[in-house]
Amino acid sequence: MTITNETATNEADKSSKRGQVAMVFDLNKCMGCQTCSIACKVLWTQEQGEEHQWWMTCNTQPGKGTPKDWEQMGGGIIDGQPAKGHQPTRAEFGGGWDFNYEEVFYGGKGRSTHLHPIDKGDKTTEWGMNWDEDQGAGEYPNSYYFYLPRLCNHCTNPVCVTACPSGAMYKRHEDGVVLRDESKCQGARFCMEACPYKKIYFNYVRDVAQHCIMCFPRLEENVAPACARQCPGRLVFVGDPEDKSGPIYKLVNEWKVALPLHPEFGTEPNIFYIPPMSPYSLKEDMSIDYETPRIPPEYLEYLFGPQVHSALGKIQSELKGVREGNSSEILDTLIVYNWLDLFGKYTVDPGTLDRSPEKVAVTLGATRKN
Amino acid sequence: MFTFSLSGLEIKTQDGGPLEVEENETTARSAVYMVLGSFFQPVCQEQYDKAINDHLDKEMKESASLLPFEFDTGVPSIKEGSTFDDYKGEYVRVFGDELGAGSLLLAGDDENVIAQLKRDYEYFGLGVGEDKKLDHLSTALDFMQYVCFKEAASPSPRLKGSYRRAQRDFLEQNLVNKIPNIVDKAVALNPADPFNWGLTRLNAFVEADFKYITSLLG
Amino acid sequence: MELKTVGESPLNPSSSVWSEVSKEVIKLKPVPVDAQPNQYIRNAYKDTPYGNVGEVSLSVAEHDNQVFVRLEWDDSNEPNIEFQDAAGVFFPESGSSESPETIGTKSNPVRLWMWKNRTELQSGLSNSTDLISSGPGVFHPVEGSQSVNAEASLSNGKWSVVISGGKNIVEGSRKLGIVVWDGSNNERAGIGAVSSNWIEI
Amino acid sequence: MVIEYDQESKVTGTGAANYESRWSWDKVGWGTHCVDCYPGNCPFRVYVKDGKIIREEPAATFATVEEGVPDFNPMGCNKGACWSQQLYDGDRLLHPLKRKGPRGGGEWEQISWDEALTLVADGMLDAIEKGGPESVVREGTPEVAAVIPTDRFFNMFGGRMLDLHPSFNDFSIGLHETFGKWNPVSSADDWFHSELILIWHMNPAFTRIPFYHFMLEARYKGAEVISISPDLNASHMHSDYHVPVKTGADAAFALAMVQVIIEEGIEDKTFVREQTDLPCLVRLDTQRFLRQIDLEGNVYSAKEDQLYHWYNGEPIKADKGNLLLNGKEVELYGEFEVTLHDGTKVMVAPVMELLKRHVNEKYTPEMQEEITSINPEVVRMIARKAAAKKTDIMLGWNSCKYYHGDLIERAMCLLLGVTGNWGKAGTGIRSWMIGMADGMFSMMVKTVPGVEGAEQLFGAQEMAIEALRANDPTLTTDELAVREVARLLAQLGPMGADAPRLTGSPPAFWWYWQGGYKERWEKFEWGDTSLPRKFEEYFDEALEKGWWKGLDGPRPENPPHMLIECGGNMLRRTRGGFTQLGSNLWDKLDTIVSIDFRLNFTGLNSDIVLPAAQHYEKVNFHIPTSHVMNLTLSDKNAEPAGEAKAEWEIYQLILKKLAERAKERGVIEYQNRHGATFRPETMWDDYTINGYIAEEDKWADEIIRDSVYSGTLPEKTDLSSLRKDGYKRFIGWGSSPFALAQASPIFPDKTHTPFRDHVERGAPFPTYSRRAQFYIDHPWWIEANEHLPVHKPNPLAGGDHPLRMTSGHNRWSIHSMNQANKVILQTHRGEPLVEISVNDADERGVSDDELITIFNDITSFTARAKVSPGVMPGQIISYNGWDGHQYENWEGANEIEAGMVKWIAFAGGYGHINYSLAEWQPIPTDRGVPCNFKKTGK
Repeated sequence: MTITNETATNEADKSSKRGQVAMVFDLNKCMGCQTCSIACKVLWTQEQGEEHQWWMTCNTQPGKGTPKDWEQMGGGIIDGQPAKGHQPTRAEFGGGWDFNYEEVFYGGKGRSTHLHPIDKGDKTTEWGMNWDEDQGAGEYPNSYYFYLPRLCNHCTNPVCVTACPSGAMYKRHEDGVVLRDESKCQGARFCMEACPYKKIYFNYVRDVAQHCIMCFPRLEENVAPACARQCPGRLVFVGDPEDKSGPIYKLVNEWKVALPLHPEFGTEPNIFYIPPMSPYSLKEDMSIDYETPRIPPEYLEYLFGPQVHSALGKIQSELKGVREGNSSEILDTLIVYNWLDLFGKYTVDPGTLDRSPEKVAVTLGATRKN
Repeated sequence: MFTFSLSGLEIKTQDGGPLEVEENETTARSAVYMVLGSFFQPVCQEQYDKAINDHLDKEMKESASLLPFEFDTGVPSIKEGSTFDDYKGEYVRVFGDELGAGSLLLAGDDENVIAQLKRDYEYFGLGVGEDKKLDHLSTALDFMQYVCFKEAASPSPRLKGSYRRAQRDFLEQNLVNKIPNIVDKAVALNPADPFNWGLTRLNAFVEADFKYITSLLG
Repeated sequence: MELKTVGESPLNPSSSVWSEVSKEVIKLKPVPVDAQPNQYIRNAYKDTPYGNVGEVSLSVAEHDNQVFVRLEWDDSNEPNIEFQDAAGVFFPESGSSESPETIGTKSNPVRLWMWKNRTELQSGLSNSTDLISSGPGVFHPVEGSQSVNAEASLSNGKWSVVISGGKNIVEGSRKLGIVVWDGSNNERAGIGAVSSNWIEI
Repeated sequence: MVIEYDQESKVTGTGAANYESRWSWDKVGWGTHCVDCYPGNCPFRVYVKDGKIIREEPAATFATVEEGVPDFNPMGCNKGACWSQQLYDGDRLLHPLKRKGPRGGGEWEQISWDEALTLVADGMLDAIEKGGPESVVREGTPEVAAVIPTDRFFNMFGGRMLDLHPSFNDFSIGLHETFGKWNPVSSADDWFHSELILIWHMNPAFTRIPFYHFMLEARYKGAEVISISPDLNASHMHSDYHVPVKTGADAAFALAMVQVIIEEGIEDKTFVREQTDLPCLVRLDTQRFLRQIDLEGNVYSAKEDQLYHWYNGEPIKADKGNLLLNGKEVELYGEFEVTLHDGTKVMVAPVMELLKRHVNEKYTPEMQEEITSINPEVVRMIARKAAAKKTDIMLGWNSCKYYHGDLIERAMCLLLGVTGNWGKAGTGIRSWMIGMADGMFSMMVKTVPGVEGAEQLFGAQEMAIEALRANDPTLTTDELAVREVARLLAQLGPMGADAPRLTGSPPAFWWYWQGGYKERWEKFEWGDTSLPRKFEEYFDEALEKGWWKGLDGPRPENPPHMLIECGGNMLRRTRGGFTQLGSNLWDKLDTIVSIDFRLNFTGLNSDIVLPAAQHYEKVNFHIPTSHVMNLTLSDKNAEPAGEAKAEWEIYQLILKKLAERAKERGVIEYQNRHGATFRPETMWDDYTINGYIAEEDKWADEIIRDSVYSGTLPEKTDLSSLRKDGYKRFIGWGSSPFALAQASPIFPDKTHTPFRDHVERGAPFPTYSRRAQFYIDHPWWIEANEHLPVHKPNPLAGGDHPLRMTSGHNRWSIHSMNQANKVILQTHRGEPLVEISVNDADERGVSDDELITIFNDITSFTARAKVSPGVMPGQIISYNGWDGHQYENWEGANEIEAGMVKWIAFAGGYGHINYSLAEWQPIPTDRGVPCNFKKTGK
C-alpha cells in the first residue's frame, strides 16, 4: 500500500542511486550523559523560538520522557492508514526556561530570592526534556532503568511528509534525510500530530515547525552528525543500512541485533537500537536470581517488538562465549577499537574545513541566501 | 683560551663579562659560527678591513682547527686594490641593501616565526638588542655561536645536553632548511669574493655541523 | 453584494466609514473532511468536530484601488497558546465554476488573503499573508507580494477584522469566498469554516 | 511500503532557517576546560565567528596508544559540549564590582579596574599592617588556570596558602595508610585490560563520562563488571551484578571476602610475601612489630623500623631496599618463639596469622550479612572471582569522605593485596594524581629565567636526593628519596611552613582555630564513641609531640584579616557551609576578594569581585594527570568578554598597585613572623622575573620548555608546536612526588599501570615498613583497635536521625562551575533536588517534585524531592555541586554536614604517617549524614 503525498511540489531525479543515512545506538554503552542532546542544541537550536527545542534527547526508560508521555500520543501508520495523533503542546514539552539571574545577582534581594526557572504561568516549568531522569520502575533492590537516545528517525515511510498540507516537507533522494522548507511551512503542524515519535517541535516566534535535520550540512561535507561524533560513549554507528560492507547492515540485517523502536508505528524508522542487558536481579534473601531478568521482557517487547528476545539473547550468548575464551565478531564491532569505524564514509574532521560565512553563503545558491 | 664576545647581543645570565673556556671541538664550532656571524652582519668597515688584510682567512682557519668533522675552510680572496666602497657596493648588490635585509632574513614578515625565535633566544639566555633584526641570518648565527659556547661552559651534564639539543632543534627549524636557498639566490648573482667564499662556506659548514650534532644525539 | 466606494481607507474595523456600508450575514460550514488534502488529515478529522464559526457578517468597500473586506463573528472562548484565531477571504479565477467549500482546487486555485492574530512572541511577523490556495490548507505564499494588509480587534466576544488587497485581484471573477479559523478549537489550514457558495460583489 | 516520490535536495532548501550558514565560522582554535578533579584534558576545537566564541567540539585526533586497545576518541562530555554557552550570559562576570549594603545582599556598584585594584591593594596593606602577610589567606583550589598564578602571587608577598587537595576534602586517606602514597592512577585505557571491574564508591557514568566506555568495552571483551553501592545509580545499568551494600558498611564486605580467600587458601602467597607487610612478625605480648632494637637492644646500629620475617626457624631481616624474595618462602602463618636482646622469650606471629584470626573471628560471610545486608554466597562468589581474575577497583573520592573512610579503603586494598591485584595491566585501585608538567611547579617559585633557572631548581632537588641517599642507602628509588625530602622540608617547623615556599599548611588547623570547628570536633557523641579518650586529648597529644610543629596555624592569636578566593567556591563546598563559616570566619575578615569568571556563591558573599577570563579567553593548560598522559592546551581564542582579564594579568596589576599604594602609605618593607623581609616595590619584577615572563604567551612557553628540560615532554615541544597539535603525550614522570608515586616506566605505546616497579623490580613502598602496610602499630591505631582494618559504624554526626544522606560528584556540572549554565540546567529540573526512596516518601506522604525540608540537629535545607525506586530505603542522595544561591534562603545540603574529622588523622611521627605537601593530614568528612525530611506544604 503506497502512501503518496498528493501535494508534492516537484519530482526528484530518480537516476542517481537512492541512499539512506541510518544510525545504530548500542544501549549497552549509553550512560545518559546528555552530551548528544547538548551537542545538537548548541549547534542548531539556540535562536529565538528554539529555546525549548531539543532535536536530540536521551531519556530514562521506563519513563514519560519528552514530550511528556509521548508513547501514548498516537500517530504513525496502522494497517496502511495514517492514524490520528495528538499534537504535543508547549507545556507537554516544557523546558526552554528563563532564569532570574538579574534578580539574584544584582537585584539587592539577598537571601529572599534564589536562582530558579521563571514560571510564566504557562505550565512549562512542570516538565522538561529529561524530567524523570534515573527514576525508572520496579521495586528496590530490583528496580531498573536504561537510557534511550532519540532523534528524528528520517523514516523510510515518513507519515509527516504525508500529513503536510502545504507540501513543505520532503525526503531527500541521495541520503533519505527528511527536511522541511521553512519558507513554505504555514505552521499547520499536522506533521507534529502524525509523527508517532513526537520528534517535531514548533517555533512559536517564527510560526514554523522544526525538527532534526540529520546535520545535513555536515553530511554534505562527509562529517558525521554532531550527536554521533560527540558521543563520549562511542556507541553511535552512522551509515547506509544497504551498504553490505558497513557495520550497520550486519547489525540490522545479518546478526539482527539492532532493532527499530516501536516498529508497530509503521513508519519504518532508520534509527536502530541494540537492546539493553541488565544486572541479575536479587532474590528475597539477596542472593543472585539468575532466572528472572531485571528488565521485564514484556517491557522490552513493548518497545522493540517480539524480535527483541532473540536479539538480546544473541548479545548475551556472545558475551557468555567471550567469557569462555571464544572471539566474537559482533562484540568486536561494538567495542569500536578505532573510533572512526563508527561513521562509515562520514569521517572528515570538521576542524580542518573552511566554513567561513562568506564561502558558505556563496555555495548556498541564490534561493537560500537570506 | 677561547674568549667569547657577541656583536650587539647581550648575555642575560648573571655572570656576564668575557667568559673564558678550555678550547675543544665545541668551542671550535662556536668560533666558526662567530666568524660566519660577523661576516654576514650588516656591511661595516670592520668586515672590509678583515677581508682586505687577509685576517678573514687566518680567523677561519684558526677557528676550524679543532672541528670534530671535515670542513674545507677554502681561501677567501678580495680583488686587488678594491676599496671599502667597492666592498659595500658588492654587498648591497648581492644582499639587496646595506643591512642585507633583502635576502638574509629568515622569517620575512611571519610574526609567529619571529615570536618563536624571540622565545628561543630568551629561554637560553640571549637578549637581542633593539637595533638587531631578530630573524637576520647574522643574529641566528650569533645564537648558534652562543649556545655552542654555553654547552662548553656549562657545569652540569643535564645543562650541556639541553644546550646541545637546542643547537639541533634551532638548526633544524631555522637554518638547515633556509640557508640553501638564501645561498643559491645569492650565488646566482655570481658575487665576487670574499662573498662567494662566505656563502659557500656557510652552506658547507651548516650542513656538516647539523650532520655531526644529529649523529651525536642519535 | 454591492462593492461601495468610500471616501477614506476603512482598514480600521471600527472606522465610521463602515456604518455607511451594508452588512450581510453569511452562513459558514466546516470544510468537507473528504476534501482535506491528504489521508492523514482525512483520517484524523473525520470524526473531530471543527468549523465552529457558524456565520460571519460581511461588508465590502473599495477605496483607492484597494478592496476592503470586513468580517465580524462571535468568538467567546479562551485563546490557547498553540493556535491563533484567523480569517481569510479568497477570490477564484474568472470563469471557474467550482464551489468555494474547498478553498480552491489543484486545477482551479484561488487567491487567498489571510489574516492571523499574532501573539506577542510573533510581533516580528506580519499579520497578513497573500497566498495561492489549491485546496483546503494547500497554501503557497505568493513570491514577494506585499499588497495584503489587515487590522483586527476583539471586544466583548466579537472579532472584527478588515482585510484589504489590490482591486485587480477581485476584478476577474467579482466573486469572493470566506474562511474563518477558531484558534481555540485548534483550527488551521483546511480545518475551518468556509462559505458554502460564492458571494457576488 | 515505500513512499512513491521524493525530491532532489538542491531544488528546495530549508528556507528561512538557513541551517547551512549556521554551521560556519571564521577561526578554529584549541581549548579544554573544567577543574582538575574530573580527569578532563579533553582537547576541543573552539569555533569563533565575528570575534565571539560560538561553539566547541571534541578534536578527536587521538591515534591508538596500544594496539588492540580502543583509542581515546572523541573524549568530551555534556559540560564541555556547552562550555561556550556560559561565556556571554547567565552568571558570567563582566566587570569589577564593589559591594553596596551588607555582604550577600546582592547589591553591587560597578567600579573601574583601577578602583578595584586600589581596594585590593589597600586591603592587603591593612591586613599586613594589622597581622603580617600571613593574615592574607587563600584556600587551595584546583581551578586549572588559577592555581599557578595565585600560588606565585602568594609566594611573592608572603601570604598564607592552605594545602591544595585537603582544602576541598579530596585525599584518599586509606590508600595513603596502605601504600604511603594516595595517588596510583592508571591511564583510562588500562581499564580495558581488566577481567573484573568493581565499581565501588565511584559513579563513572556521572564522573568519568569521557572514559567510561573503556570499562564497557572491557566487558565486551569478557570482563565482568560489578557495581557496589546502596543505590542503583546510573553506573549499575551496565554491570553484571549490583551489590546493594548498606551505606558505610563496605569494610565488613571487603574483609569477609578476605576471610573467604584465606579460608579457601586461594591467596596469592608470593605476592603477599613480597608486596605486603603480612609476613612481618608481630610480638603477641605488645601487639607491636618485632624490631631490630628488640633483638639487638637500643644500640646505634639497631634501626627502629627494621622488621623481620620468619624463615628456616629464625627471624630474618625484612629487606628495606628491595621487596623481591626470589623464591624464598617466608612464613605467613603460625606462632614462633624468639629471644630478645635481654634474654626474655616472647611469642611472635606474622601479621597474616593475626589477620586470619581477626577475619575468622569477626568477618565470615555470615557475620558480615547483619552489617551489609549482602547474602554470604554473593560474598563468596565475588571473592573467588577476585582471586582468579585481574581485578580493578574503580574508586572515586566518595569513600574517603566517610568518617571511617580510611578503614573502608584499607579493607579494599587488603582484598587486592591478598589476590595479587596491583602492578599488572588492568589491576589495582585508583584515586587521583597531578604532575608530570614540572614546568608548572617551577613556575610557582622560579626566580632565574630560562634554562638556567630550570637547572637551578631541578639541580637543587637532585643534590638533596644525593645527600639523603648518602646516609640512608635503602632509599633505592627516586620516589622514596623525593618523599623523604618533602617530609623533611615539612618538619623543618617555622622555617618550613610559614616561610615563603611552594605551598602552605594543612587547612584543618585553619578550620579548627578560625572556622569554629574546635567546638564541633570536640562533640564526643558526634565522633567515634568507642574511643577510650576524647578528641581534644588526642589533639593536644599530637601538638605536644611536635607532629605538627609550625603547621598548626593560624592560631587564635594570628587571626586572618583578608581572604582571596581565586577560582574556588569555599562557601559552597565547606562542610557546615555558611551556618558554620558565616558567624565564625566571615565576620572576622575585613576584606574578602573573589576572582572568578562567574559570580558564584562565595563571590555573592564577598566585598570585591574581579572578572577573570574564561578557559577559552586566555592561554592556559589543563592540569595533567596520568589518567590521560597528555599536556593539553587551552588557547586564547577570543578577547575576554566585558572587562575580564586572565589571572596572570590580574595579579601583575595587583602587585603594581600594591607597590604604588605602599609607597603612598610609606610602607617600604615588612617582615613575616619568621623574619623574612618583603619589599612591595620589587614584587612585580620578582613575579615576572623583570618582565621576562610578563606576557601570557611567554609564561605558557616557559612552562612547556621547563617541562621539556625536566625530561617529561618530548624535545622540540614549545608553545608553537602545542598550538599546532593541541596536546602532547608525556615521555617521563619528572620529579614531583605524585608523579613518581606511579612507580612504573612510561611506555609511548602501552597503557599506564601504576606500581609495576614494586611488583616487577621490588621497589620498596614509601611506608614505615617499606611494604604495602596493613598492620599499623602506631600507638593510636592499637588504642583504637584499628591496627588491622576493621568495620566501624558511621558516627551520628549531626544527631540521632533515621536516614543517611549520601552524595557524590554530579553529572551536570564540575561541582558548582556549570550549575548555572542555562543549557545544562534544562537537562534536569533546573533546581536543586534530592533523591529519596519510595518507602521513605510514602511514609511521609511526599510525592515526586514536592518541596521538602531535610533537617538534623545542626540546621535544615529545602529542595525538590525526586522519588526513585533505585534509592535504598533509609538513604537520601544529594549530589554535590548545587551552588548556595540555587537553594531557598541560600541554604544548601552542606549546611547540615557536620564536617567531623577522624581523630586518627592528627597522628604523626611514624614513617608515612607524617605531613608533607598534599599528603597525610586531617580532612573533614560528610558522607552518611544522619538526617530526616518532612513536607514543607509548598
